[in-house]
Amino acid sequence: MRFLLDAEQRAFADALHAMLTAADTPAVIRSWSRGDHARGRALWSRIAEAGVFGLAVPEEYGGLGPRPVELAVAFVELGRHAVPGPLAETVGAAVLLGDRAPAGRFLPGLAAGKETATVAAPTGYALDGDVASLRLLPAPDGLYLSTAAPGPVRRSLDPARRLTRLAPAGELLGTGAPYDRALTWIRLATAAQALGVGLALLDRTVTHVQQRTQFGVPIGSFQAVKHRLADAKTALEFARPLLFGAAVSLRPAEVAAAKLTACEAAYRTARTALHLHGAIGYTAEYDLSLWLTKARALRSAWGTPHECRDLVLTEGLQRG
Amino acid sequence: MRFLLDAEQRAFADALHAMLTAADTPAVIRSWSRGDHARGRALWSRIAEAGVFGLAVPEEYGGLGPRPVELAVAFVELGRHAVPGPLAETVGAAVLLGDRAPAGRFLPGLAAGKETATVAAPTGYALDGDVASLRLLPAPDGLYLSTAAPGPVRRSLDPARRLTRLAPAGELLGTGAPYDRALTWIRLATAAQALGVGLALLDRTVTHVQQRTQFGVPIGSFQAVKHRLADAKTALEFARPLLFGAAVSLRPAEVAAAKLTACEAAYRTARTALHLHGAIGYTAEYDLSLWLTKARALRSAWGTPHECRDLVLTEGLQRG
Amino acid sequence: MDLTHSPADEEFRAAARAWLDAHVPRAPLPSLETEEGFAAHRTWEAELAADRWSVVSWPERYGGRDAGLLRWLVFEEEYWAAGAPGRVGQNGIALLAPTLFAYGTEEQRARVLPPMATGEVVWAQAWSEPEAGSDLAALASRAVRTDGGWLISGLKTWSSRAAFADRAFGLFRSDPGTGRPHEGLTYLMFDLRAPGVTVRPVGRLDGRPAFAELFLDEVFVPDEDVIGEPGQGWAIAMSATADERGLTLRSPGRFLASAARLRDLWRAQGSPGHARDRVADALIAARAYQVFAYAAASRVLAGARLGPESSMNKVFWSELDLALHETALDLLGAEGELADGAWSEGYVFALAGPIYAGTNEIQRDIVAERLLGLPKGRR
Amino acid sequence: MDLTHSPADEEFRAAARAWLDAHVPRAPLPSLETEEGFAAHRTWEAELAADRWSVVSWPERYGGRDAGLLRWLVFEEEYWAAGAPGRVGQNGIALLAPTLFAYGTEEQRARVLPPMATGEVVWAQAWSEPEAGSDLAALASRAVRTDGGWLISGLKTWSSRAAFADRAFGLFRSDPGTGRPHEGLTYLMFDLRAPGVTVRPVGRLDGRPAFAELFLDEVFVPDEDVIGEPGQGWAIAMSATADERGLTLRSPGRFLASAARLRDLWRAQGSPGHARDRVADALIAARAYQVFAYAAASRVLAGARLGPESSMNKVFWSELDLALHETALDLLGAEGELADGAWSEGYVFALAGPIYAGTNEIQRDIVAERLLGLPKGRR
Repeated sequence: MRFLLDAEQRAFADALHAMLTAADTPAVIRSWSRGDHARGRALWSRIAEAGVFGLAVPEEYGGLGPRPVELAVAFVELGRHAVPGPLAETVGAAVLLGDRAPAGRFLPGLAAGKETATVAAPTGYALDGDVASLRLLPAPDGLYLSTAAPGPVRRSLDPARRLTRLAPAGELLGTGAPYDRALTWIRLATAAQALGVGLALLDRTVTHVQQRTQFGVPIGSFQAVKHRLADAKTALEFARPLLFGAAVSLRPAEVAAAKLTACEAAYRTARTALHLHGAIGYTAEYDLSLWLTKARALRSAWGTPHECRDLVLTEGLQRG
Repeated sequence: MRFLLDAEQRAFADALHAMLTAADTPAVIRSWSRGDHARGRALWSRIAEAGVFGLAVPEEYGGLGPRPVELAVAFVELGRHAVPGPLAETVGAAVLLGDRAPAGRFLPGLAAGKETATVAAPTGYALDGDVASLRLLPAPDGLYLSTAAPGPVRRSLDPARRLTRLAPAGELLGTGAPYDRALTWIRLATAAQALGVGLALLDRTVTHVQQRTQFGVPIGSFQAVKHRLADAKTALEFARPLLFGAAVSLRPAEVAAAKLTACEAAYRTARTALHLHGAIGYTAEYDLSLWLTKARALRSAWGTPHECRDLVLTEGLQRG
Repeated sequence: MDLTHSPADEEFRAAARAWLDAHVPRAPLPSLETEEGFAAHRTWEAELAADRWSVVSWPERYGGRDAGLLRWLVFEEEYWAAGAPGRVGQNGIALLAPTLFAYGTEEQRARVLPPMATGEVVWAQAWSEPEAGSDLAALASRAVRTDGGWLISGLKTWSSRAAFADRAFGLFRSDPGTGRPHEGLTYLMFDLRAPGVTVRPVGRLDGRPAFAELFLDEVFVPDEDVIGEPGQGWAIAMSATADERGLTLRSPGRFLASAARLRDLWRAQGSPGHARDRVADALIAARAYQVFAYAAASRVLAGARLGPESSMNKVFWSELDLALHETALDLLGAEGELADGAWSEGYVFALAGPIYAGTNEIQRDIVAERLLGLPKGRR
Repeated sequence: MDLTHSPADEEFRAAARAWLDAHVPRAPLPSLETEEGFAAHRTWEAELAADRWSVVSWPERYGGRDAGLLRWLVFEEEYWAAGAPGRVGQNGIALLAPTLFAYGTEEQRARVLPPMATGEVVWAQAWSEPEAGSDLAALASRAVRTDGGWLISGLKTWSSRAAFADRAFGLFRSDPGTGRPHEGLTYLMFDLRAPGVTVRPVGRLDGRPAFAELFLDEVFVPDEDVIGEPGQGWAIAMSATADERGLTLRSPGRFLASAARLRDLWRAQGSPGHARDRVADALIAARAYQVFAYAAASRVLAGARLGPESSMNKVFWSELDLALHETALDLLGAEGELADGAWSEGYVFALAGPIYAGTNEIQRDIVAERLLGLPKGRR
């Protein structure tokens, strides 16, 4: 029992944070939203070089994995910088394919960032189907590689999330092996991303309320403002150990609990951030919006609150 | 359309308020809780003299009713003063018996305050079965007068509420006529009582926070304190028109909505009142406790939040 | 205590319902916050106005029906229940018109109101400035006296509808020397296409230009477009008309209709238990808001003033609206994130509710201080 | 990142579980807040102590097992999962003992701790005064120097357990002349049966005397019962021990056990949909509180200080505890109001959570100011 990130893990987070800070992700996100993926692809390569996707890929296929704790560490940073693209889905693809025969054909490319993958969710929509080089379609009879062009892009409230329906059938990549393990990894990555989104929203809002004055004082000195931010901080800090506990156990119910809690904390923080920024937070041109809208979208992606609670109630959480 | 109390109705409320203020209800409640009902009975007679129970009794039986709006007015005041006893139940008994043959035998006594009545709730418990002179037991085959002694008193979190199980069978007073109309009246009275309880809690707490100082200032000048009280005020003021709207229509779903809303507002106000009073509010000897505990008890009496919502969803509320 | 409408009011309701049945577009109009949608909504205003349904509470001579507060509530119930389009003329009708009725000249009313009623002239509000959000008295935009009028300069922000609107109204500091922030402000109307006006549309969260920044550089405003006395703008803006405005800013009919749609969505999904409480609570809250409004209207008609009570109203509807839309998106599950869903635009709009027209914190301060008598805090 | 207990810790867990299985009373003891129940709980403390289970984290020489923070967490999980009784010695064990370990003399520890461990001496806390609730520095009770000790006088309120306890500890103003409210306070232990002490039991909401008022009239306290230096009481009370106290005040084991009981209640009622979300959320929050504690314990063991983080802890557990009990009472429906139900006493106890040990408002102020760096408001 030593339920702490070690020095190496913290250094990994710091390095990613520094790299993403330098990458000016808001500009990358805005290009991506317009369908211009060049800067996003360049950033993708650097994230892969940092080893992020390799964490879900076994060593025999050019990865470093499976290392779910480090993956959670990395995805907190990706969320903190609102990095666009099918990030959790690429992790999911690595897990889905790792169980199957064509692992050797795809996994090295995923680990190296040469491939971007998306996976159709149970709704039928796949994130960034228009740009992913691998489009995976889980079906009752097996896992398909969707080879035809995907449907038209539908916009999410998060402008960086471009949803498409995948063309059915295509190439059958394998049968039988369960979808559940990949879903657990995608959920874990989504939970981590949501926590990072929430942390960024809190940071930005704390800075804002220290600077913004009304009635002659910084609005951060009003007790109502302070208490809303204290509640956001508390919610996020209690989501954090649930996330890492889930990464350690990889039990589906633990991951569902972490996903629900991190997403709710991020969404509550988004509501607080919007409210305390006032009208400026409500504009698309102010960067805060990139995190605000992502907090809403992640909340229902890959497991709604209701679905997550169901898993907790049916499978139970660990006691000790 | 003139959705306002008229001058006569307001005068009725004021007169009750003045009478109950003079009656020192906290002392009455404390005696009642100990099983000493003398002062409570005396107060009961004065409430009956003021015409309160007669509002549920038709004129032909010595009443003034049915006058549900005035009844709601009166019960707000009874709740505001936390008057003990089977008040709503006596109203329910008048309605139950008013539909049946023995109306003439009981109703004049109920209107005059010579009889106190209780009615067994669906749980089997009846309020103040040890003191009520009429104990009514609705059963599938009809309405019974429970003549044997009731079971032992079980204590409620509200010390003034003494619950007993009624002995089954007894005298059959009538068959067939539905229980629903009486239940609607009891719920309406309970909703009104709850609103009054909430209003009293708010008043007392506003006074307290103006007087209590910490860190050198009245605690009522802290924004966190002000906002909690503003929320309590808002919740209560929105429950009020629902209550009177329900009194006007007597539709079961409207009454259920009013019951739920008034009880939730009163309970939220109780939580706020307790919190803002701090430890002293948590003591039984401080009078605030008499209202705090009643807010909790009324919340589940004669229709839990869940049951009330069910009625709203199945029957619907009026649009115009 | 009477919640029954008079037979005449019920006749009015029936007439409104019949007209709406016959005229409400079957397919929803494009979003009001797009150029195309703005034009479509303007056409709809003209259609309403042609049969005197656009401003029912105004006097007949300006295009209305002299409907009182109760009939206005009835009209709004029917309007939203019919699924009729959002009102592009809302800012002018709800904010500027009551001010003109109270403080305008007959010449101004005759000139301004009829084209407002038909949607020919759509008005934007120009209140906020970068340093004056909740603290509205901190306004810095200036009005400088010139021959026959004023030259206004400064930056106005969060001007709703200004991306596509025609004219705007707001407060300008005409006498900076008073030393008291609430004094020396003048209430003006101006043309958004006048020389010196630059309109920069600003996209809201979903990217749609729901408001604009207005850069004003010595824009000429003739004296005839000053409302009331110069320097008295604050009192005019905060005046008696604000009273009824608290009641009419958001009508109960909107929320009754939304709650009913929410219940229908829930039922269409097989009445899932996890949303049951929230659906019931939305129905109840919408009904509570409605009967609260009838009670308030009854008090106004009996001669009472609403005053700070309106602050409870603002907190209540804004939280109801958001809760209602959040529940709807939750019911939609993973598809709730889609931006073009029927509930998405309402959700984005609802998100602004707790912020604008005085943040809910300001409103709670008002309730605590003015209705409960708690001490003024450091604000 | 490791959440696995060492084999030795798992052996410790197994030993605790086996002992509890064999010893926990099958029927619940009478309420701790009654004379009869207090005595029964005192007997239970003796039974625990006989096998060294009453104070596992203390050194062996005082009756403990030298268990570290992790084993203490493990013990608490087993203790509450076994449905074992509430701890009548809690105030002494959690609040006074850590202070004695840090600031007491060896003589004091040897004299005070063993009878505390066995329940022979039960301690009450004596912090609050009528004008010093959240504002603890406003303490007015005095300690006046006399031969060989101090004479203490004043009124202490909300002294938990004092209705039936033996001794108490608290802060007294020994030097009123400093002019600074946090200075000149002395930390003292005193006998509740000493001459000059009047104990007036005070009933909580359900009427049970969960605390008392202590009227102190020149009560003699020998020098040997002063902890640390006279005049340094504030620093001692607020010291490093407060750090771990934030973690150990309410153990995760309590809430894990309550959440599991809540789930069982819900299932026993046929898993009604209207409570589904709240039951799931209670399970998740209890687990979150547990892993948060393991993370905090890991940091403490790695040499970190918790500091203001404990304020998040306080807000979290107190709100969880209340939500959990409110859900249980709601599940009980109309019978939820019965005062003698299994959940009622827990509910009444939970109601105090947001108030005591620093109100949740104070805690939120601390989180905002010390963890987020927001400006200090007027407090």
